[in-house]
Amino acid sequence: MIGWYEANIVLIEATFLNFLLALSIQVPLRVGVFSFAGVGSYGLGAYTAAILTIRYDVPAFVAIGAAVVFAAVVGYLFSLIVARLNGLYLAMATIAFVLIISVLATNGGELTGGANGLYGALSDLTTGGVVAVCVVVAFLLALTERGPLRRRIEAVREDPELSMSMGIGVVTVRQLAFTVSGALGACAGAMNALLRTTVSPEEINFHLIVLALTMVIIGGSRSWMGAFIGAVIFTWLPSMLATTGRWQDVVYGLIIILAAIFMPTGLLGLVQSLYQKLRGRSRTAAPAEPPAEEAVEERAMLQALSGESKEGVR
Amino acid sequence: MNMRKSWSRTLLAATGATALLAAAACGTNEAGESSSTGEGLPDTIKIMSIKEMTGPVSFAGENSTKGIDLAVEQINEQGFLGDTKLEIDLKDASDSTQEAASLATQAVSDKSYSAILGPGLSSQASAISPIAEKGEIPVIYYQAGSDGVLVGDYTYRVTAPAASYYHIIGDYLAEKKVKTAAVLYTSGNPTLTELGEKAVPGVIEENGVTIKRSDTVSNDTQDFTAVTSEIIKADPDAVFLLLLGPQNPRAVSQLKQKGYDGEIIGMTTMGAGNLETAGEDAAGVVWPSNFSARSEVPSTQEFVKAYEEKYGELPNNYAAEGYDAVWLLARGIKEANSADRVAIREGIAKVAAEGFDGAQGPLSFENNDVRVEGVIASWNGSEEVVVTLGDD
Amino acid sequence: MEILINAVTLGSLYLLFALGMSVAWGTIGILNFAHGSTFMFSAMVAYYTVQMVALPMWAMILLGAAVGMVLSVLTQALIFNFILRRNPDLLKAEMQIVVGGIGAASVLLAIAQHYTKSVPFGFSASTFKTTTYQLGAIHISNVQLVILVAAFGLAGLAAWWLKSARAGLALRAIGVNPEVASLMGVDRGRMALGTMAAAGALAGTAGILLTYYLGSIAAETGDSFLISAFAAIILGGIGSVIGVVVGSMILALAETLVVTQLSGTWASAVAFGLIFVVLLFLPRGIFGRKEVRRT
Amino acid sequence: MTTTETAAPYVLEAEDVAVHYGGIKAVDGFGLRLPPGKIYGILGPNGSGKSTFLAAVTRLVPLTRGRLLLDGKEYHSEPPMKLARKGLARTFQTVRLLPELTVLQNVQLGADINDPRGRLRSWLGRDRPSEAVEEAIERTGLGDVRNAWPTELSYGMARRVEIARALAARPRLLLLDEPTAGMNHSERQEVSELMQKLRDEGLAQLIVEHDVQMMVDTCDHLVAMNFGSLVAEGSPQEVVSHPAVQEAYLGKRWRSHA
Repeated sequence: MIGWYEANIVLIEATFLNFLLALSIQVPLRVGVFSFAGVGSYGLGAYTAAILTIRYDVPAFVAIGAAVVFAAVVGYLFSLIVARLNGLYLAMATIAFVLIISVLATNGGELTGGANGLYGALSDLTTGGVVAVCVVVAFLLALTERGPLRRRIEAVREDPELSMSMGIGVVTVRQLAFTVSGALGACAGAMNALLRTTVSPEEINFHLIVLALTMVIIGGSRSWMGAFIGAVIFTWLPSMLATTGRWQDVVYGLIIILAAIFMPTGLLGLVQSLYQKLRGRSRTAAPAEPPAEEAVEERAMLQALSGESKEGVR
Repeated sequence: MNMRKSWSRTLLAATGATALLAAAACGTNEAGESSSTGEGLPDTIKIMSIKEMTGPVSFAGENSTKGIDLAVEQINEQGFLGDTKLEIDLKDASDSTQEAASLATQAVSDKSYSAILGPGLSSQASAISPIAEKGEIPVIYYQAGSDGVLVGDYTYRVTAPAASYYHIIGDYLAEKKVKTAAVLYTSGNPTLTELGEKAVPGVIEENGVTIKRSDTVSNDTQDFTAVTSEIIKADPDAVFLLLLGPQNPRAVSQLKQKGYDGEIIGMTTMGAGNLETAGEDAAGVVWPSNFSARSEVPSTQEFVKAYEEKYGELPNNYAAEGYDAVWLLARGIKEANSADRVAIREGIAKVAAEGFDGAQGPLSFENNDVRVEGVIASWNGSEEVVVTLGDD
Repeated sequence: MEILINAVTLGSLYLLFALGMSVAWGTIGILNFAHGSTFMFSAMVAYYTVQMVALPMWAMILLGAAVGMVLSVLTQALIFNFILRRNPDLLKAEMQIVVGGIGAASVLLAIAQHYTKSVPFGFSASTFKTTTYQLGAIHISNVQLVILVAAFGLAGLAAWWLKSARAGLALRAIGVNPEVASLMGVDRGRMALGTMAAAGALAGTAGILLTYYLGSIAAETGDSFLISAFAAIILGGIGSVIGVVVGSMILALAETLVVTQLSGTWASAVAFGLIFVVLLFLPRGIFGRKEVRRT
Repeated sequence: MTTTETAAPYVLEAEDVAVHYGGIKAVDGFGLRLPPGKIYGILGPNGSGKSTFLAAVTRLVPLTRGRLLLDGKEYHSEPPMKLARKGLARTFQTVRLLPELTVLQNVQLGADINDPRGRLRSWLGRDRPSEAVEEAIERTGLGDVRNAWPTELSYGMARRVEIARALAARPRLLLLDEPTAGMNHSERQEVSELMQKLRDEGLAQLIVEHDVQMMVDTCDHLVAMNFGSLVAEGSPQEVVSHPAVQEAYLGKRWRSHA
């Protein structure tokens, strides 16, 4: 067991880091904000932590803390800028944000190490520290998945207009989502940079966005558990598939396709609906449609009008 | 080819010395040493080879592995390590940094591995290095030109940085009477940036050539129309293209189509068949290379012959580097006479201090990083040739 | 002047690539992430064919279009259709479709990487040969002309078809309001399959033409174009053919100016910065239609 | 429902309200005054501007011109989410239930605004349905389906959940946008009765509705609207017999046949 743990320590750590990265996409998604800015924050966090560690030799928690705070502030400011955007337009703007950060890192000169990136960021961060952070994050997020907070989050995602009439500050919630997403992404990036001791601009690319999105969608987009499931799958799948040799990437793609088709609510959703089926409850009843009685209604209205008018005349 | 003919003579000075050195070194070739038996060696020594067998750089991993297999076959058949056999455990890390780091960790914790043959991607290598350093396992990389790759005593690299031998282009510039030059490089890649910003301009200016323009493109630049137009406007005698493999044929074709007829000089990314799609457009393109199968150096020819016999094709630089990596390791093991990792590292250090003749010619080491003589390779429109004495 | 021609050429490359994607996205609402792989795969199949038989350019284009069409129809029939059947609400299924497309893209990419080893391939074996004409100080190659004509021709064709043809009208109806369209008697499934076939043919055509123009492409080339195309469509506004034309041109002009006047390193930053700024002032792109409000 | 007495004679006052979209004048100089404990109805054909007016009253669309007052206090420059706390609740024209919450949770959403425990404690503490929630569920007859999912409900039932959600906020003013659309006759009857009962308890209500008969039966006062402006106002009988109202409805009917 200990041998296995030691041999796979990188994947174990990566699972938790990917979990945080996935959450940085999932948190905005839960309130209906289609933002990949968390991936950009991953880069911000990685560079901030690496620079602080290399130049000032600060302890890991200071480096990570500073990275998280910095990226959270950037996330908040970013939310103010993109306040008017929605849907895939917002997604595009956030992709632009990510790629711009990557270009800035490449052109950052001595500060960011240019295309080489930074290396030698040796710190005292341990696997235990990473797990502890993830547990705290998961606990805090679990609180938002119950009771009034869950209802509010559901409302903001499904129906912003309704939320406003329910007294929920939709704009504030969205800004908060960007801020939290920035903090989570930076946390993942900072810890990754310190564990791997390096960071390079190549890491912050479109593929990282795709990975984060895939983890969330395949795992489940409504709960931290979904993000965790996604992180476990996509961290370990490549190693598992290595046995399939040459065709591993094809198998990988096929698994993603099958998951997209057969698990519309993610693996977590699938498990939950199986559980509900076992309990004898199904949610597949026909949706409530307005009955097509426009004509009937209108006739009734006419009758009422003409009836009343006759009375009125009389 | 015209250029080759006129060029082989002036290169005599440079390559002649190489040939002599190689001939002298031949006496201490591997065959001569095979009699001694490693008493401290087990029956098999297991080595993990972390390569990019799938994904966007699989061509490098694949060829490197061919070179590795050839070297291992030779070592085991010759009895270079006595009765001890080398066993390569090939692992595919594709282009994933995380996979590469994880495999290295597995190698560290699994005591049956004595060493690692590392991947060629800088990002993967710089993730492996700290793990190897901490876990005290020797790693020999190929390619991986970034600064952060070689960080301690345990990491070695068998691909010389292009900057270390790029100066051999100097004579070519003089002969072609190149007075002005333009540089175009890919700024998203650490190796190419280093070359484009420092090494290549240095070489160019040392030879009294003025740089008229220096342009950059990014990793995913597909179209070179705009930048080549600007370069042609500056009308330089030579254009230095320091680009990623697939970008090379496009940039070359587009330069030619715009009517450029000066010299085009590249780097090793021009090799390995990358210019094939440019066909005739690329005829006459030259680049300083750490390896060419057409090189006359005896140790290189020996390798090329063995390689052709085994695979029925000419080796490229990746194969040569893979081959040299295994031989460096095997010599280190022999020197150490032990399968212990720390002992192997010390053995490799000793071998590196002395240098040896490999597929890339005479190899010496500078801070764990290999140095080669280098050759000027050229594309003649249908295949890669070398500008050397023997080609005349 | 030359900068302008170069920018328009680059814009045409983006336009050729983005056109099919834009048509599918703007009408049946499917954002196909496998578009780049379809593009690359068509070119790869044509490459292996041309290695055996030296074909002329028109035959290569037909071949590429056919391969693209088949791939695209398969993607629609085997992936998107199943996703939509299980989740009829297009907005809810949007993510699933994106992820399904990512999966399809990685399958195609992996197959191509396996066969080509990511070494660039080109059509030097084709009977078509590039020649360059010189008009004053300007060099224009015959491929460049073909690209320009094809890009604007196909864009015009797509715009005309969407505007006037019966099927086009039905498609636009779907784009505006799927429910109303189905009430109008539009067979959504068949229209979607037809649109994806057309989009795939466009991707295949683009794959062939771009390979001719660039000289060679590699397995990963499709992905690089995907982001640019996505950006161009968003910039112009989803669902508008004129939008994607203008978006492609603006993007190309910005990149060209940066590359020639500043530095290639900053090209993508400036291009994406531009998109960012445009979106801030025009949150639905330049020609984007107003969101259909629910009442 | 209990209502605290206030000095202001009207719960809602809208003065000269105009909402223009570019050149389109959706609402143009419309106003009304709703006293406490009354049901007012707005009558008008499709596109007459009544839904836009409702959206303006709930601050979901910006005013081009005019004043809005709640309990005598101006609120037309406040953001929409402040209105719930001021006692304004509404239902929407279409069913807008949250599909991933049960009926009970949907209704609870309405009451969350009034949780007396304060934010932090209500977020972290136990999540028991409050009295207001139970009362709303009971009054709308949703007791049997409280744990059902919205997708399992009939259309009429879903509309009741909407009303329950609005009531759970214990509002001072309730805006109902076509509350009985899609309901059968007996369901309409029930809703009408519920509204009248709520009125008798002092809740002011403003209804927009197609069903003229139901409006006549339920409302104390009708306002007819067309082309964004007032057409007629008065008792239900007066308004429906008004020639302009007749013309608006019959005219539309006639046109749709042409």
